[in-house]
Order: sequence, then C-alpha cells, then structure tokens
Amino acid sequence: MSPALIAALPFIGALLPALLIRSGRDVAATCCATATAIALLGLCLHIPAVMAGEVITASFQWLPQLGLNASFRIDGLGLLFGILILGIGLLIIGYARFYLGRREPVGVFYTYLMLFQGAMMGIVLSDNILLLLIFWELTSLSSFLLIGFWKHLPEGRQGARMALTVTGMGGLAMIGGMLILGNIAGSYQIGDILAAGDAIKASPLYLPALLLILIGAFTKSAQFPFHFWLPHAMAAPTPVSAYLHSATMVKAGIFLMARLWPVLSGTPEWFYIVATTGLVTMVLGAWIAIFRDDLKSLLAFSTVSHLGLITMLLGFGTEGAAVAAMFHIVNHATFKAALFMTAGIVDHEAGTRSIARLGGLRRLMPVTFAIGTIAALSMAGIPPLNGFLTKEMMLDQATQATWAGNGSLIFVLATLGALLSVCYSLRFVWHVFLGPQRHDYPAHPHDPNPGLWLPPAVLVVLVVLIGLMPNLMAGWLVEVSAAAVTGTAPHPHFALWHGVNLALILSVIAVLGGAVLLALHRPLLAAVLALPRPNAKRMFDRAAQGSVRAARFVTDRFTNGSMARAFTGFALTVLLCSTWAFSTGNYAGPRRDMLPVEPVPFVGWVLLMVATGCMVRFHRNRFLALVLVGIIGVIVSGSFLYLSAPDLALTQISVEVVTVVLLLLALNFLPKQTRVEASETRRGFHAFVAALVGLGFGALAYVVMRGGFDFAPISEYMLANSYKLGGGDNVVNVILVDFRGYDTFGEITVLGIAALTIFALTETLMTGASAQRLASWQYDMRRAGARHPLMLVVVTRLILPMSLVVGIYMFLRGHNMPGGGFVAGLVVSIALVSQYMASGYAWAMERNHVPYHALIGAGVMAAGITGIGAWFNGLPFLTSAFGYVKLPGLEEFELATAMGFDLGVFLCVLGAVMLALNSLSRIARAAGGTVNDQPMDVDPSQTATAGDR
Amino acid sequence: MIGEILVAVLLVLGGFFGLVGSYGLIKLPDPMTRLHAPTKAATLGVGSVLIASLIWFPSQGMGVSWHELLITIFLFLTAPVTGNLIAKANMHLTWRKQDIPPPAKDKDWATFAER
Amino acid sequence: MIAYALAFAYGCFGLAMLFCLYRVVRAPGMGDRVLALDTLTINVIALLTIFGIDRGTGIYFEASLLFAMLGFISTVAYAKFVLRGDIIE
Amino acid sequence: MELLLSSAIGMMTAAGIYLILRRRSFAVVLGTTMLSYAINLFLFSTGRLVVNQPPILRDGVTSYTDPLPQALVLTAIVISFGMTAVTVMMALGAFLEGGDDRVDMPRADRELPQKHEAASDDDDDAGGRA
Amino acid sequence: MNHIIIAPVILPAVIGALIILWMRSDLLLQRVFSIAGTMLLLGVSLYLAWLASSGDVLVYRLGNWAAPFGIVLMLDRLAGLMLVLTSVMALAVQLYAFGSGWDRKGWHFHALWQFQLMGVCGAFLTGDAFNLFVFFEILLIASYGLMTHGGGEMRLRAGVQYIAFNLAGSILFLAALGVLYSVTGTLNMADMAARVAAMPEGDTALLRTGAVMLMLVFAIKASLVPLHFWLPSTYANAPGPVAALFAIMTKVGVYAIIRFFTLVFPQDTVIESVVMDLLLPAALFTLVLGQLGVMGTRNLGRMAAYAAIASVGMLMIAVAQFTPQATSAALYYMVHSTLAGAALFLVVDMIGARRGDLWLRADGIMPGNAMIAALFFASTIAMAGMPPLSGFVGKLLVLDATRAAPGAVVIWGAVLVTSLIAIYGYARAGSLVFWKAYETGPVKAVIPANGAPLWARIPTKLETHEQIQDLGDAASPTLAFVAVWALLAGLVALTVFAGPAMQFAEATAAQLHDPAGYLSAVLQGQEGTK
Amino acid sequence: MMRRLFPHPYLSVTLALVWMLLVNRWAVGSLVFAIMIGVALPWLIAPYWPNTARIKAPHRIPGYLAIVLADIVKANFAVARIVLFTPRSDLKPAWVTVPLDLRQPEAITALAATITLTPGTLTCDISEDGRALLIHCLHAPDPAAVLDEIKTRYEARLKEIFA
Ligand code: NA
Ligand code: NA
Repeated sequence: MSPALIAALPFIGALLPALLIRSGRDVAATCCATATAIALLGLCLHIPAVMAGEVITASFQWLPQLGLNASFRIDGLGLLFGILILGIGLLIIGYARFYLGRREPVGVFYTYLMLFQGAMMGIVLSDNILLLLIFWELTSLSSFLLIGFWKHLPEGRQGARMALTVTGMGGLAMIGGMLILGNIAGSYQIGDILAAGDAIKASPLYLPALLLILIGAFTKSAQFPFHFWLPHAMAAPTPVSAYLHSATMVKAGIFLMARLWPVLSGTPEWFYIVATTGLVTMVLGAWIAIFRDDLKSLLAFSTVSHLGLITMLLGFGTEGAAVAAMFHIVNHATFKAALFMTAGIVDHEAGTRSIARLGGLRRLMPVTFAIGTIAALSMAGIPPLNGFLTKEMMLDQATQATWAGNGSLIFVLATLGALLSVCYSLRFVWHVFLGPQRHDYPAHPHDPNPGLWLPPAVLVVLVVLIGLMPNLMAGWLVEVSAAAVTGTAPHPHFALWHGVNLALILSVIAVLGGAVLLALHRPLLAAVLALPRPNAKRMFDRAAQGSVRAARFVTDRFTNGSMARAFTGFALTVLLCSTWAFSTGNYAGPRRDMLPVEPVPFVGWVLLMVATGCMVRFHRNRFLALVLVGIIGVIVSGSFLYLSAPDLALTQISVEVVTVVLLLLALNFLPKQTRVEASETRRGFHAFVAALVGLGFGALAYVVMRGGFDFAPISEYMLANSYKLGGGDNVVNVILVDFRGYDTFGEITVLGIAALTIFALTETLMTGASAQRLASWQYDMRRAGARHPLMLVVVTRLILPMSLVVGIYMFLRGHNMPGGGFVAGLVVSIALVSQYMASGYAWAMERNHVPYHALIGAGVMAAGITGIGAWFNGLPFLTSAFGYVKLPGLEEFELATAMGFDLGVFLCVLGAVMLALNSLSRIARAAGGTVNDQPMDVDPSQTATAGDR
Repeated sequence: MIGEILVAVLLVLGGFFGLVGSYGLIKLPDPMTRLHAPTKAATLGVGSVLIASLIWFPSQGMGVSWHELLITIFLFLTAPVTGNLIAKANMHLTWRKQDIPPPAKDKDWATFAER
Repeated sequence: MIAYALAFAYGCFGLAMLFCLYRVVRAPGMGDRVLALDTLTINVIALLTIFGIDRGTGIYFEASLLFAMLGFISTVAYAKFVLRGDIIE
Repeated sequence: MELLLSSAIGMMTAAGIYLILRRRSFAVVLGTTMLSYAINLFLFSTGRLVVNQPPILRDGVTSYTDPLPQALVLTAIVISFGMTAVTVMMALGAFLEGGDDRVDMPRADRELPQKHEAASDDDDDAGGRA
Repeated sequence: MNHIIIAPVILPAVIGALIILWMRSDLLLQRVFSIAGTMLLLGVSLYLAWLASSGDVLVYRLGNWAAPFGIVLMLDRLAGLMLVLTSVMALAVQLYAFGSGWDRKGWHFHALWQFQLMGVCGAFLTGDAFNLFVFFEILLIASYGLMTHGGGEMRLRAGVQYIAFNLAGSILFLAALGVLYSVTGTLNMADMAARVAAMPEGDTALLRTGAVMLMLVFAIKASLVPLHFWLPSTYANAPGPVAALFAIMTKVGVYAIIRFFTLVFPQDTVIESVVMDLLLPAALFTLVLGQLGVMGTRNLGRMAAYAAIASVGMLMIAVAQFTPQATSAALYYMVHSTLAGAALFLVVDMIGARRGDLWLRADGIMPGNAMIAALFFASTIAMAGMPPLSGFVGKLLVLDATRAAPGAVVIWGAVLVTSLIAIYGYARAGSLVFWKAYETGPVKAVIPANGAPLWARIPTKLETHEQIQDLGDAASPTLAFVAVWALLAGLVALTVFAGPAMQFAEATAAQLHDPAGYLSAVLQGQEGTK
Repeated sequence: MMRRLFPHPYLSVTLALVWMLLVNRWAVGSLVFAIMIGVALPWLIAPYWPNTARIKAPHRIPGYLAIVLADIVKANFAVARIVLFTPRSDLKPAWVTVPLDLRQPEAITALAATITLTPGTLTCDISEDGRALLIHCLHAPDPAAVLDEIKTRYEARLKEIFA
C-alpha cells in the first residue's frame, strides 16, 4: 500500500463519523477501527521490505516552487512509529467506544481522534519537512479539539488552550528551523537533508536551526521547561490521554529528534542541550509525579520523566543510546497506554481519580488491579517486564557518558530518576489498589466490562512478552528503526540478564531506594507541600493574561476611537514622510517667474485669510461658521475666475450653495454651538500640528507653482485637438465629456450613490432609536411665524422659470463656453430648492411627478448608453461623434454625442441633489413638523373672497 | 469718448455707492437700520457698474452684451425679498411684539404669528 | 481716465468687501451676518463686472449671473434658517 | 501671486486640520470642507497660474492656461460634494441615534459595559476568578 | 479592441442603475438581477483572466483617444487575477447577504453592492492615475452606504469616522496626483512611468514627494499602521456581509501599491529608497498590531477586523520586498487572505445573529451549533495561517521569499511570534464562545430585530429596542451556510492547487517586474485612435 | 384651451426675452428657440404657479417702472447722505403700518418691492391676514408722510395695473 494512502486512511476514517454523525457509537467506532486496521495492515505489508533496508517512498508534486511536495517514506523509524500509532490507536478506538457515554457526541470525538491519528501518521511518514510541519501543526490543532472535548469543564478549555499555545509556539519555531535547514540543504526532502548532514553541521546557521527545531521538539515532548502543559492536558477524556500522552503526540518531538539525528546530533551543542534537558526533565518529572494526587496527573508527570529519559538517550548521540531510545519508545508506549487506560477505568468505576480517596480496590477490581500492577511494575523497571530492559540499557548508557568532564554526574542523576520512578510506580499500585478497602468511594467500584479492560490487557500481555522475548517481539523493529535513526546498521541483542554490572547495581539501588521513599511518602509529602513551589499553571495564566492585557493596552493606545488622535497621526505621518521624501531628493529651485500681485486679488487674499482665521476662531458658533463657509466659497470661486478658470468658478459657487443648504438642513437638528472640550494645551498642540501641516502644504503648493515642466503636459494635445477632434471650444468641457468622459461617468455615479446612501440612511433613521428621539423633538430655537412668506413665494415663482432658462442656457453652451451639464443640473436643482424653501416640502412635492431616484438611474443610463453607442460603430466605450446640422431657415448648429453624455450628467446631478436634499428635509417631518397644503402663509386674494362670501 | 466718460462716471458712482452701502453696514446703529444701507446702496452700486459695462463694450466696438441687463433685473427682483427676510429675522430675533405697532386690532404681523 | 475710474471702483468694492467681512464676524445677531454675506456677494458681482471691463472680456458674465442667483438663494436659506430652523418645511 | 495663493492654501489647510481635530462632527465637516477648498486650489495650481487666458478656444488667441487640472478639479469638486453630503447625513444620523455629535467612538465600541465587566473574564476562568 | 474589457465596470453600473430605475422597491427582483449580475461578472472576469493569462497586456482606449491623452483600461495578469478574486468573493458574500436576510434591513443594498463592485473592478482595470482616484471614490462612497446599511448608533458613529478619514485620504490622493502631474505633465500610468524613468536628476524632490504621498494614500486604503485607525471600528460595526466584502477593499490599496511601485516607480528609479525605508517597517508594525488586536480585543467583530489588519501586514511584508519571488508569494497570500477574511467575517456575523452580541464575556450565550463552531474553527485556522488551509502555505511562501531580505531575522521573528499571538487569541475567543456555553447549557437564541446592528449591544439596550425573533425571519439560513462553505472551499482549492496557483502568481509577478510589455502596449501601436 | 397652452402669457414673453438676452444673438434660430422656451417653460412650471397674476393695464407698467427707477436713484443719494453724515443720535427710525387695498399676492409683492427699493424704507412684514404691510423707515421724522406717499405714489398706480 502506498505510504500516501496509509497516511490518508485515517483522514478518510475521520470523514465517516462526521458524515454519519447521528448513527451511534458502534458505527463510528467500527468505521474508525476499520480504517485504522487497513492502514496498519498496509503498513505491516511493508515490513519485509523495510527489514531488507529499503525505503518505500511515494511523492506527488504539490508546490514545487516552494519545495513543498506531498512526499511520503516508510523507513524503519516511520515503521516503528506507524505501528505504535496505528496499533495503539486501534486499541484506543475500542476502549473509547465503551468509555464514552451514550449521550456524548461520539461521532465528533472519533472525527477528532482520527484527524489526530492522521496527523501523526503524516508526521512519521513525511518525506518532506514542510509537509511534516503541516502535519505537526495539525496534531496541535486536533489535540486542541480533543483536550477540550469536554466543553463543560473549564480545565478542559484551559488545558486545551495551554497545550495549543505551547506546542503551537514550538511549531512556529520549527517552521523557522525547518526553513533554515532546507535552505542549507537546498531541499526540503528528508532524504536530501539526511544526506547533507555535514554541510548542515558546518553551516553558521546550524545553531539557530538547531535551537528552533529543538524548541519544537521539546514543547511537543513536554521537555523542561515546557513540560507544564502536559498535566493540564489531562482534562481530556482518558482515551485521549492514553493515546496522545503516552504513545503518540508527546512522542512526536522524540520522533523529530530521531528523524534529524544524523543531521543534527554529534555536536557538543546537541549533546549539552538535548542530553541535559532530557536529564533534568527525567528527574524533575519523576520528582513531581511522586506527589501528585490526581492519578492521571501522576501518570502525566511520569510521562514527562520518561520522555526526558528518551531525550537524554538521543542527546548522548551514540549508537547504543539511540538503540536504547528506540526500544524505550516501544516499551513506554505499551505500559504507559495500559496505565492510562487503567486510570481511566478506575475513574470511570470509582468515580474519582484522586489517590487520596482511593485505595483498597484490589478485591473490588481484580482484573484492573492485575493489569495496572503489571504495567506499573514495568514502569518501575522490575524484571522480567519490558521496562526493566530499557532501564538497564539507559543506566548502562548513562555510566558511559561524561558531562563537562564529569563522569559520574549523569549516571548519578539517572539513577535518582530511576529511583523516583520506582517510587511513583509503586505508589500507583499501593495507594490505589492495596491497603484497606474503603467505604466512601464516590461510586461503586467493580471491574468494567471487557470492552474497557481488554485493550489494556492486550498491552500488558505485550509488556510481559517483550520482557521475556525481547528479540522476537520487538528487537527487529528496534533494530530497523535504530538503523534508520543512526544511518548505520546496529545489531543489538537484548537480554534480561547481562550479569552483574554497574547498571544492575544502580538498578537495585533504584528499586530499594524507591521502596524506601514510598514508605516515607507521608512525611515527605507534608514537607514538600510546605515548600513554596512554582505553580506553572498560574505562571502561564499570568503570562497569558498579561499578554492579553498588554495587547489590549497597545491596541487601545493606538486605536482608542479618538478621531483627533487618529488624525494627528495621519497628518504627522503625511507631513514627515513627504518632507523626508522631498528633502532626500534634488530640488533645483524655482523656474517660473511669479505673477505680479494686483489689488483685487490682494483684497481677495486678505478676505480669504481673515475669513479662514475667523473660521478657526469662531467655529464654535456654527451658524457663523456656515456664513464664513459661504464667504470663503465665494472668494475661492472668485479666485478661479481670476485665474482663468470660469468653469471651475461656476461649479464651485453652485456646489457651495447646495452644500450650505445641506448643512443648514442638518444644523437644524444639531447643536448650534460647539462646546470647548479640549484643554488649552491640547488645543495648542492641535494648532501646532495644523500649522505645521499648513506650512508644509503651502510650501509644496509654492514649489509646484514655481516649478516648470520637464516634459510637455498632455494637455497641449487637448488644447490642440479640442475643436478638431472633440468639436468644442471649451477645452475643459471637452475634457470632461470626451477626453476624460470616463472620469465624469464615474463622477456622476459617485454623486448618484451619495444620494442613494443619504436616502437609505434617512430611511433607517425613521425606524431606529432616532425615530423615537425625533418623535418627541424639541426645537432648540424659537420659531418665527414666517413659514412661507408671501413675497418670497411670489418672487421664487418668477425665479424658477428664469433659472430654468439659465440652466438650459448653461447646458447648451457648455461645449463651447463655460457651463455644461453639471452646472446646469445644479442651477436647476437650486431653482427647485428655492421653490421648496418658499412654498414648502409637501406642497412642492405634490406637484412634482418625477421620482428623483429614477433621474439618477436615468442619468447613469443615459451617460452609459451614449458611451455604449460607440460599440455599434466598433469603437470603444464613450467614443464621441459630432456634426453640424443646418435646418432650413436657421443657422447651422452643432450636434454632438457628447451632449447625450452631458444630458446624463445633468439628469444625474439633478436627481442626486434633489434626492439628497429631500431625504434630509424629511427628517423634519419625523420631528413632528406639520406640512402645508397652501403655498403661502397668507394669500389675501383667497381670504378676500372667503371674507366676501 | 462720451461712452468712456459715461462709463467712468458710472464706475465712480457705483464704487461710491457700493462703499457707502457696506460702510452703512458697519456704521449704522442697529440691525434694522443697517438693513437699509446695503439693500439700496449696493443695488445701485452694482447697478451702475453693470450699466457701465453694458455701455462699455459697444463703445469699444466689442458688440453689445445684454447679460448685464439681465443681472441688474435679477438683482432688483431679489433684493426686496432678501431685505424682507432679513428684516423678519431681525424682528424675530431682536424685537418684542409690543414695540412694533400692530397691523390692526387683534391682528399680528406674520412673523409673530403662531405657525 | 477709465483706468482711474476702474482703480477707484476696485478700491471701493475691495474696501466694501472688508467692511462686509467685519460685519459678518462682529455682529450682534444672525440677521446682520446674513445681510453682510448678501452684500458681499453683490460686491463680488460688481468686482467681476469691473474686472470684465478692465480685461475687455465677457467671459465673466455667466459667473456674475450665477453669483446673483445663488447669492439670493443662499441668503434665503440662511434667513429661513434663522426664522424657522427648518429651511424646507 | 504664487505666494498669495500658496499662503492661502496653507492657511486653509491649517484651518481644516485644526477643525477636524475638534471633537464634534460639525467641526469635522467644516474642516473637510476647508481642506477641500485647499486641495481644489492646489490641484488647480498644478497647471501653474495664468491670468486672463481661460481655456476657451477663440480665434486669434494662441495661449491658454492648462485646461487639464481644471477638469480634474471639477471632478474633484463634484466628488467631494457627494462625500460631504454623505458625511453630513451620517453625522446627523449618528447624532440622532446616539444623542450627541461626538466623533470619537465611545468606549462601548471596544469595551464591555461596566456592568458586565465583573462577569467578563479576560482569559476564561483562567484568571482565577472562581 | 475587445469590448469585454470594460464589462466589469459597465455591467455592475448598468445593473445598479436598472435597480434604482425600475426595481428599487422590489427586493425579489433586485436579488435576482443583482446575483445574476454578479454571476455574469464572474464569468466575464474568468474570461478576462483567461485572456490575460496569455501574457499579453490588452489595452482598451476609452473614447478612442490615443494614450496618454485619453483614459485607458489595462488588462494584464494582475488585473485579471484581481477581477476573478473580487467576483468570486462578491458572489459568495452576496449569497450570504441574501441568505442571512441582511439585504432587507435597509434600502438600496443591491444597488450599492453593484456600484461597489463597479468601483473595485474599475480600480483594478484602469491605467490612468486620476481615473484610479475616481474609482476609489466610487468604491468608497458605495462602501459608506453599505457600511451604514441597517443603521444603529455605533454603526453610524463608526461611519462618520470612516468617511472622515477616507475623505482626508482622498484629499491626499488629489494632492499626490497634483504633484505628480506638475512634475510629469501626464496622468497615464505608463506614460508617467516613461517620464519618471527619464526624469532629470535635478528634479527628483517633487517626484519623490508625490510618490510618497501616493504610497500613503494607498497605505490608508490598505490600513497600514499608522494609517489604520479607521479600520477596526468600521469593520467591526459594518454589517457582516459588508465587512466580508470589505476584505477586498484593503486589497485595493495593496493592489495599487504593487501596481504603482512596479510600473511607475520601480526600484531602480529615483524613488528607490522611498518604498523600502517606509513600507517594510510599516508592514511589520501592521502585522504586530493586527495580531495584538486579535489577542487583546473583547469583541469578535473587532477580532475579525484586527485579523484583517494583520493579514495586510503579512501581505505587505511580501510586497515590500519588490522581488518577483516575494511578489508572487504576496499574490498568493492576497487571494488567501481575501477569501479567509471574508469567511471569518461571515462566521462572526452568524454568531452575532444567534447570540445577540459579539462580546467575549463569561455570561455570553452561544447555543451549541457544531456547524458554526466548525466554520469558525476553519476560518480562524485560515486566518492564523495554520495548516491545512492555504494560510500556512502562504506563510511559508512569504517566509521563504524574505529569507534573503535585509532584516530577514526581524521579519521571520515578527511573522512567527505574531502567529503565536494570533493562535492564542483565536483559541481564547473560540473556546469562550463555543465551549463555555456548555457550562450554562443551551439557551434559546436571541436574534436581533431587523436593522439591529451587529456590534455588541449593551444589554440594557437589548431590552429596549430589540425583540426576540425566530430564525424564520432570515431568508434562507442554508444559503448563508453554503456561502461560507463556498469561501472555505475556495481556500481548500487554493491549498490543493497551490502549485498551479503559484504558477499563475509567478507569471503575474514576472509580468509586473518587467513592465516593458505593459509600456509598449499602451504607448505604441495606436492605429485607428483619434 | 389657450390658458392650458399658455398658463402665464406674460411669463412666456418674459422668458423668451430673457433667453434672447442670454444668448445675446439676435438671429432667427435664437428666436425660434426663445419661442420654444416661452411656450414650454411656463407650461412646465404651471403646477408651481397655480393662479396667475391678473393684469388689466399692462401698458401702465413701463411708466410705473420709470417712476420707481427714478426714485431708486434719489433714494440712493438720500441714504448715502444719511449713512455718511447723519450722526447716530439724530437718526429717527420709525415703523409704519400700511393698510393694503391690493389683494393679489403679485400686486402686493410689487408694492413691497417698490417700497424696499426706494428711499429709506423697507418692507419688513405682512400682517397675518395679508391686509397690511409693515414698513421700517431709516430716518422718518414724519411717518404719516411716508404712509401717504406709499399709498398715493405707488399703491394707487399698482391698483390700476393689477386687476
Ligand atoms: Na463645463
Ligand atoms: Na465633472
């Protein structure tokens, strides 16, 4: 079976329970077990080939640009881990079927479990380290889901998060390490990397790569100081613990170190970092385990300790140590999975995992007792169980190692670790099963049904068999895997009896010492509890909480919702960056002579400066500010006139008036005064920033105006061809409707959308909180009785048609003289607005039969259709045509398609302005404003007849 | 030449009235009296200037332009309305009802009416 | 001679505009401000016309016309605001 | 002349910025209006200043001012009008919905109301609030 | 000239106009036309991308004017890619808007939607600097309407800030264009590029100023720190589907930076140091701040918003390298982060619709919904750049592309450390929202009334103007789910077909970094034009 | 029928004239267009101007205008003198109520406009029943004379013009 398929099978298995989520525990378990079994079978079929030294590979191109390929390999190491993952996985699937309750979401559980299994298989079968990284992160994610499976437990959530954070951190570090590694090796294929071992060790980037990769491995394998997450992951359902925290996930780090052993090991850096970490972890984990009250916690720390042991062995960097490490991986997996399952049974049946509340279960649960005891004794390293074999090998290796010239440090500490290990192992048996039977178990303990005890029983049988027949049961597997790790061909021979040697003596010391220590457990526990101990969880929580707070502080500092702060940041950024850009470039100085200053513009300038200054000074009086806006608008538009831009002046002044009307409509509901809110200092600072930016922008304007063109501006072409090709004398207009008609098309769309938005906003205001506020609106101004003054009404009736005439005039002449659709639209809409102001909204609206929405739509359509019209001549959008028409009796006049376009502009502007103003003025209706059915307050001609009657 | 003189006179006249109108705006004592100055003086001020322009172009042989006439008409048409509205505003803001003679018994001016 | 007249007119209307600005800013009531703005617009129209005479071009007339129209309407809007708050009711 | 125009642009920019830095939406609208004036003049001035040569083709006249910036400014004026209109409407809407015309986002935008602060936990129950 | 090139602009414009002209009060018709329009847009975009994939740069001369005097539309690989991305994402999100019933919570949703698409597509297609401004404004003004769709205090307040800040941005845009026009005398991007390349050494001060100002404008749109202020409140308060659509908006800014600083101001011109000195630090700060925000926020909506900022940071780190390899990585990441960001916003909206608010608080109630939890998990994985979704691939690509860059250590450190921050943030949020609910047990869903804003309601207000409503009010929850799944399926496809996707990205990057073809397409061979 | 087609005949003429003034080109084409405008626009705006002004003696309008114009010129000198030379303390502003005989809004407006445009007087308000105008005088030592002048000089003439 292809390695790729083997890796994919668990994922396929994960899909099934997810799809059959409602079909119950048995179906889910069967599906998963089948998938796992097939994968295991497929893997086992490769045993002969691997034994023969072959490496089975399968590779698919995925992202060759990056060197990320879906490449899989089965060698000895992968085989060993694959068998462990799938084999124990199979047992766990069965165990979980009986462990989980009927009401629990078993389908989800199995999905997570199979995802995890798949991720693990991916790690061990990857032939590409980037692919490996992907699976590596997937184990973090799926274990997050599994640990947090019991969502109602806070410990579950926290444990899951902690595990994800710590292993995630490792994973991220590993990304860095792997990329460096691949970079040095020139490939991300594991085969290539393994071949580039010397180059890697010689590289200056070796140490960073090593450190980053080791962080990944250590976090995953719960090595000191990253060990603290593992006990908290015990909040997971026991099948998860048994699977993840004995045989698989925590071994991923070990796997990685083994995988890269030929590349990374053998250097002093490797030895000191890895072996020391392993040693410390081994002793520390075992020490803590002795004092844990929670059964699973005890096992968790024992796992930490044993992972430390394996890490230390790998750290030694010798072939023998590697062999021992491989062997211990197998042994630890068997007895530890069995122990976890035993703990799960105890928890399940006795209703508690607290050792303090247990004891004396020997007679109540004999089968469980037998299983647990054998597994625990193996963990303690008691012959003839498999744990003894590897403990001996470990102690033997430890005696051969020297640490910074000290030949005994390692083996002394290793013996201490073994001693502590004996202590907690015996404690597991003693404090749980032995001793007097109690009467206060939370539940009524008895042996479970075989579904729960058979899986650990299988493992315990293995524990015994491996112990008795190591070479037959596991030797071959250890041999091929060790060969894969070391790249050499070790031929180890395992035996229970090696004769009396130093290792045996140390072992005996460990067993005796462990027993003594257990006898002293009670006083020792009291002493230890009295000592101050670092609480890893609290530290982690503090760190996490602190980070969250710090993150919140930073983000709130940066974006606290203050407009002034945001804007100051914006203004200063722009100013500084632009100034820097200018000052780092070359500026040759002004090239254009200045225009002389004439008196009129000078007066305009004085007016503008004073008005602007007043604006700042008096802006809190909002009405005055609006009047000043009017003045400034008039002067700006006058400046445009003076500076040869009549079209601009017309547009500016028209827009100006509409804006003022708009602002007045809004100001009706807004406060009429702005209160002083900022402190003097703050205002001073703002003034300073404003002045700086003003200075900068003014200077930029000056430089621009005094500069010359290095290249002929494109507008020269426009001046030259406006009449010839565009058919108009007003070059600005021809640019607007022809050269750059597309811009104008966009521009009217903007205007239309603005009106639609205003309309939509008004609609929503009519229903929300504002509707309530408006319904009880109290105007903050006294209102005069002059609603629709007679004189105003009469005069606007005259003004309206006259303005329409002006509008038509502006529209028609726009192509050749200042004017055009835009100005015309504004003029007409302003004329209409005057009618609204004079005679009132309701009265005028009643007489208006043109929906403004439709005007906008029609305008955009008209402009668009004029543009599209060119397609029928095979020409691009907006290609214009014009011609001169002569009607009999009349002089020649020009017809241009651009006029159709300008008509669209006109309609859109008219519709948009009217819709916007209408929408705004509707708010007053919601504020209880009455509407009139008469056009003027008083019509004496009407009242007279009424009076006469 | 006559045209030129006429134009010059009109310009001076216009300038003078324009200035007086705006000067009145700052000199006269209260809002109601201030309203008189610009509504009239500025009207004639700008009117003179417009007439000057109307005369100037034909006198320089540049063809007659009637736009100025249009503007003048427009200004004369609208000035009373703005005057009326601003007067109403002044009444509304700064005058008490009892300080203005009522139009008739039991009647009010429109500005003081409840609407 | 015409040049002197033009200069005089420029001066008068320029000064007039400053007066208006003064009244916009320093006014006891809103009515005065509206009035001053209206007057300012009229002065601008005058200035534009003078400018047209000075430059001998009729290109500024449309602007003057528009200034007159729009000045009227914005004055109405301002005044209506002072009177009623709601300018379109 | 260039000096006058650029100083006016600078002045209006400064005024606009200062007004935008006030905390009320009305002032912000005024400020953006001022900035729009400034930028319109600026964009216009990139065609350089020319007096009495409007870009309207006439017989016998050969020299015109640059029409392109004028067309750009026209487009910009219209667009900024649309933008201003929407801003005004939105500011009014926010005022009517919220009861004040502050532009700053209230704390309630990013923080739980005080009442819930006690019940909220930054880090789940990890914070040790049992 | 192939007239289809302008279809991505004209099509939404016409549909938007038709909607307001004839069907402004008929939601059903609007939905039919609008969705059909977006589907058609997708078809057109795919066709155009296929055209562009040949490697030719196609020019559409509007008004038949010769470049650089008229406006041109340019279709190259990048434009094609952006169009496809936009229309794919828009279609999915639009289905969601329909399915969740968001489109009926106010007026003109579909018209504004179409105009928004018009603006975005126009911005991607244009070859003219000022026209880019115009289309920026179109997409902005439509976004104002969409952003405040449905109303509500916070949304409107955020809207005021959003619009004010962008108004300032638009003003800066005009200033930059003014400066550039005053130096180069042109607006056509290709022409400008030619003139910039030939610029006399003594005239570079203004040119550099203009270039930097332009970059800052785009940085605002892309929400690069310190110009990001507008984004968190805007996105957090926008209606869900709108926030999702906005995932493309920041990309418009990124697109513009890529376009201008490969075409007009490439690295070997006088602009050289401008970009690298400013852009890379800004990108790093953006990434850090975004991820800190993800972790530090107390609100799911803001979390998604900060996630959007962070993704821009990541993207810009790659962009700021301006090497073909990094640009292709950036393009891949751009596609990924757009789809993933949209998905996240939609899922957050689903949560808000069922939970009543988005606060991460202990007494928050999220009725157990495995489907939404799964969607949330998937989209946060994508945003955090965890496998197996494309975010991880994207992250690897960016890291790989920056390994030889100056400051690579800082870049790698920032990317990796902030990933951890984000992972913790997402895990915290997800476990609070989905797991904690089991402590209190499932509770009846609180559905905000029509028009009620997504942002977290203060409970007192909840009592006053929100009623409990059943889900039947939404148009079609299934459709909403389909939409999110579709986006995630896009991510899966992007992961599985990473190889072909990167091939296209590399070809695009190669085209961008060798603009000779673009320049000659615009400036040469203009037979038949006016 | 004619009223439907030409709702405001005087307006039609005025608008046509305005158009001619605007285009400033006295040619056939312009005239045709002016007539089109004169016909179309009044019809278009008719809803906004429901009851048109009833004028019985249009031929008296020019004469009236001439008087007003002359008065305006005089007024300006008068006002200028007051503004420039009358000290604030000597100023005697006054309110004058003008009872109206005119009833048509257009007629009243014409009167009010005349008053405003002429010496030192300003139409401030109309009574709530529309039967009196409120005039403000800048400097009116004798308000009764002002009232009399308005009634005889202007209102009487307007009564002749308007029906
Ligand atoms: Na025009
Ligand atoms: Na335009």
